[in-house]
Amino acid sequence: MWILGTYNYWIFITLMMIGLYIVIVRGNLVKKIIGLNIFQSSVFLFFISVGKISDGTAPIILHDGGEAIYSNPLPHVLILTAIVVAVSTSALALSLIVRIHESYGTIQEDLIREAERAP
Amino acid sequence: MLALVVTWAAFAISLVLLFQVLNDGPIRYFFGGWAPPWGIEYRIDALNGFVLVIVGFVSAAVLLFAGPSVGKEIREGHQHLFYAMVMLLLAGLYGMAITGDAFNVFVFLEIASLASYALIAMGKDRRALTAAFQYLVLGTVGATFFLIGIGLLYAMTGTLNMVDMAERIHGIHGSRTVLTAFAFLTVGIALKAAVFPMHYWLPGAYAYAPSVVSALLAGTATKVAVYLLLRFIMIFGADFAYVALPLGATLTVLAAVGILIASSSAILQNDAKRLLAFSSVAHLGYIILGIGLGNDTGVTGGILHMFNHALAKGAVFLAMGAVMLQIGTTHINRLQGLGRVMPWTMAGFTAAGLSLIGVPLTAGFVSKWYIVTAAIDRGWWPLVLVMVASSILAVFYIWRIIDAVYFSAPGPGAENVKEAPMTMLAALWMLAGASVYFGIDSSFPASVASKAAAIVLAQMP
Amino acid sequence: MMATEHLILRVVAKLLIPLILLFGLYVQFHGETGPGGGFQAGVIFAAAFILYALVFGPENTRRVAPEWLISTLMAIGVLLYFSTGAASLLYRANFLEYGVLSTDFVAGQKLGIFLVELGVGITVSSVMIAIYLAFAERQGSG
Amino acid sequence: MNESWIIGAALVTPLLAMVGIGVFRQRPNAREAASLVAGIVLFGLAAWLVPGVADGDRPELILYEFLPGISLGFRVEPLGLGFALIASFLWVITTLYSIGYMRAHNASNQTRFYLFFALSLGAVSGAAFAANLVTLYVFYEALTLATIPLVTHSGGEASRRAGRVYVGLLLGTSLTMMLIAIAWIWTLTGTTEFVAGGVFTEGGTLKFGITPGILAALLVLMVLGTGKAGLMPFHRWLPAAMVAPTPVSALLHAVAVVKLGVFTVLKVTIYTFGIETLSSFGIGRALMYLAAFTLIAAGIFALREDNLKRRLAYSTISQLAYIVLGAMLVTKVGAIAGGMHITAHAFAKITLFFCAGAVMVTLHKTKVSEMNGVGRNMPITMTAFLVASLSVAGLPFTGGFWGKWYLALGALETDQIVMFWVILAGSLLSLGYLLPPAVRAFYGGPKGADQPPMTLAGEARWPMVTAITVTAVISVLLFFAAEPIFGFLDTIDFRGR
Repeated sequence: MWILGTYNYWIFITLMMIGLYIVIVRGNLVKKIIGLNIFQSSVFLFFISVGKISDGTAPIILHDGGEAIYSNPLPHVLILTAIVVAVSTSALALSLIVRIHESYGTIQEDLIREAERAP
Repeated sequence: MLALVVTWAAFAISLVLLFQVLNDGPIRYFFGGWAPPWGIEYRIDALNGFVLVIVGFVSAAVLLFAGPSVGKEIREGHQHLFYAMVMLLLAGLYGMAITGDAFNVFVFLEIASLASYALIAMGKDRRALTAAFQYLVLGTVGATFFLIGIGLLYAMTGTLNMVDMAERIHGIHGSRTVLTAFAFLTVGIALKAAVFPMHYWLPGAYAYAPSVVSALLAGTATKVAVYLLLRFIMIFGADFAYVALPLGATLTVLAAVGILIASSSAILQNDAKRLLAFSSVAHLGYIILGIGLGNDTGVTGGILHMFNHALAKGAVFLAMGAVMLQIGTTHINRLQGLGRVMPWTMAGFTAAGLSLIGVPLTAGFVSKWYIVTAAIDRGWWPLVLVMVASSILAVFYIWRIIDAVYFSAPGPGAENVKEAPMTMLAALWMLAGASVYFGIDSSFPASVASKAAAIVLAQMP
Repeated sequence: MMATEHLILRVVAKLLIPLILLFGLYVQFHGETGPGGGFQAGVIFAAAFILYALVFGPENTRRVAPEWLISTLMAIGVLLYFSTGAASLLYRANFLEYGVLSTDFVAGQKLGIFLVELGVGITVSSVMIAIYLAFAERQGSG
Repeated sequence: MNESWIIGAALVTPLLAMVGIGVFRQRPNAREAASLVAGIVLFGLAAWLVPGVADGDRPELILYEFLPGISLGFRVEPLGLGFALIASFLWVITTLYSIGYMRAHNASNQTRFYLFFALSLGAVSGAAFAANLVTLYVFYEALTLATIPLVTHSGGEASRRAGRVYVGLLLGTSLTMMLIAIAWIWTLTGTTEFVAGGVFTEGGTLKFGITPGILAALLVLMVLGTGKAGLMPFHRWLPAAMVAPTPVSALLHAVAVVKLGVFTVLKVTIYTFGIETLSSFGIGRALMYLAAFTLIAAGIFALREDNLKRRLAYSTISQLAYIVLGAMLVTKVGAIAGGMHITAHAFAKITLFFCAGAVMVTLHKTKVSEMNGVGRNMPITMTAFLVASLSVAGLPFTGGFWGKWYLALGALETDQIVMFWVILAGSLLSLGYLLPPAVRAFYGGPKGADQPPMTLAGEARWPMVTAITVTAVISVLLFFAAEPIFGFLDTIDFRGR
């Protein structure tokens, strides 16, 4: 049963490996970035899922002053920051790709390498 | 201009901070008045105080240098962006060094990395783009690994404050999660610090980036990454890292192989900046070697070499920047005869180059001495051989440039080349002079480094 | 040229955009008492602009959000954040210790969080818009 | 110590000379005067120390802590003082000589030449007075670096290649083996000081758990790491360095650099390892044979070499091997003989180089085969050449005699009969390669049509002739001054106190 009980770990690992695979294998730079995003998202998912407590609510003091079970907010905060970072990374990467496309006329890694060797 | 003032101010502040730390012990600063472990804490001790000074000194010199060089190598409309990026990079580096909060480290790490990707991409050569892209992919993977490590640590200890973490982690050393966290952190940081064999991104990035950026990154970015490695060794406890886990052995083997391979590759390069980039990988190997040795002298040597190498490598890259400004290339064959037309630049290069080789009376010798004696002390003779073999290789690759610069007839058009502007020379000599000065009197950096090493190894049995 | 095509898209977009903006503002100002905050709000706010740009083209969007305005807003957001933090320095407290901004500690904290989140929101939304427009316009020009 | 300021002054003088040379770069006369004055001052300072040191004084100057536990310090003892005396005296003479040489040659960058010359001398005096291995090492490397611009002074492809060999071999040996040896000694014993009787023994037994094997390894690393001593297979830099201007070859490659090499060997043998330690464990045998081999092989190379300066270079290698041999005999007599040979050979070899340079400047001849009839043209020069040749070979009534005499005695004393014969054979060889140029110069007539007719240029300029005469005369005088020199070197602290 422990395999099912830790299903979030399995999803995390699968996604992570898919992401890394894409980063390594794909020659298209845009696809590489997509792979990188999947890779990062898997980590984000993992931490969000770890922070979740079943039946927990948002960590806000209730008006009646009663106690409530709430999910740990810290992972959310951290991952929110990490997402922002990931977005900026993607933006930067895409802009690099645009400029690579402008100067090489291609975004295929092997073609770029060829163009580099040619002159 | 504003950027220059800011960097100098930051340098001055970091010096003041370091001396204060040396006199009064660690300084702590609570953000938003929240005491740890809830709030974010900034904490400065001898170790990161020293790192701050390194970053401050190198950046102060580099920014002094930047004006004419940036004018030549960066497109007209992009110069203000360039300075903004440099400031962002420095903010990230300072932040990484100063913060006492593990997640904060990640944020600053990414800030610094994003800024450096952008800076590298500003290089004139179109290969700068692909180099930056490569760095971006690897850097992001590294940072994400780092994030995983921090997350796991948080899951185990329930805190992000580094001091707190170090305390709480003590009881749960054996746990598999902690081991995993350690592995992820080490790999992530190693990617950032370009530890062999994860140095793949570095030569391209340094070679095609604008010279100012090469100098800045070589002097600061990788050093801060190495600092992180030390910091996390502290968190896990030196006894855990060195004794329970084979961190020392792993690092030293990697470092030794890296030193040899990178030095040999350096000899084969035809572009001076690329050559120096490979030499950077080799010297990071020295630093890691010192840390991996895990004894007092070794870690002191490693930390000291961070400082000395930052000075020397910063200086040689600045010299190459001056060359770039005057002749527009750094291909070794085009450097011929420059010793005659740019005597001051090349003298600075030579002084710093000697420090890279590790000739006595330069700073490089002092740290090499520490590391070699540490290796002999541990009885790890192969490492001693690696160290000296790499000195020989260093003689070869530095001499290749010196040979071209001084002993070759000037190529066509060399008569029109002029000496670099005064401010650039001043910056260059600030670094080169320091690397000679601290070779003659090493007491200041050495004493700080040994204090820092004592902190790192505090829990060593 | 787009005037006659994609009629449905244009109508739906026109309907949706105010709602998105409103939702963005809600998330923004709800930040200190419920789920929400500057990051999310900024992104939602920017999404409205991006939708507009997608449907009506970047040229039209630039009329609403010219480059000077966007870059100024980026800087203003960050400055707002920092000056809030620095303001507490003036009260001899630590950076960002904004309980001291008002006579009442809790009120001061509310004020501080509000200002900080506002700064974050402004910056994030303008940055997002800037990124999108930079890409879109680049493609257009070649 | 009240005399420690002299050491400081001796170190500062060459630096001041550099400043003077730099200031007067536009006025050659003042520039060279600065160089001369500095040489004289340096010699005077060294001479001032002599009486005290002979009485057993050991003035010290500790500057500051260079590495933890290791200070940059200086201590004067007879061997180093003798070395400093020779070097500074010959600096004066060589400056005199180079005034004539460089001007006759219209050499370029003369200021740079004098500048680095002074720097080299600074390095030599620092090394001569060094109180510990690290200080010695620092100045050893400084000398290497300071001489590179001098070796490659003339520029061009040949200089470039010579520079590569020079840097590669000298830095290559010292950065590896010598550094390892020093660092190893430091980690083993916790000291790098030069101590009378060596640092490894206490009451005749080895300390710190050192085995004779380690000691032997250290000695080999140390001696081979001293590339400047020119032991084979690390000798090639010396012939390569002959592309330098003659004054450089004369002072640096007959005196300063190579002598620093053998001085280092002697110094570590006496003060780090200790003569008694080495002899009681029988260490040094292998290196002794290597030295003997170098001695003979270099002599044979010299016989086959036609270029006069390169022939002299091989002769230097051969003679250096004598000194290393003396040190590796590990007896007191051997070490003293080494010291005496340093002195005698310095004067004789510098004379030879001066003569070669004079011939080159006035008659533009650089080969032995072209020397026919030179003696009739330049009688003083060639007479000096002959005298110096005899001194190098070690014939009686020249200074070179005593060094070889005591060496041979040392070899007999330690029952090294083979070494005794090697020493004699080396002398014969040196007669074989040094007499032909002299004989040709006086008796060889112009033969064959390929010899251009002799132009009657006469002697070289007066500064050069003066320099040659002085050194040649001293070469002879040294024969009669053997007693005080032996006595002075005898005050070296061979055994621990």
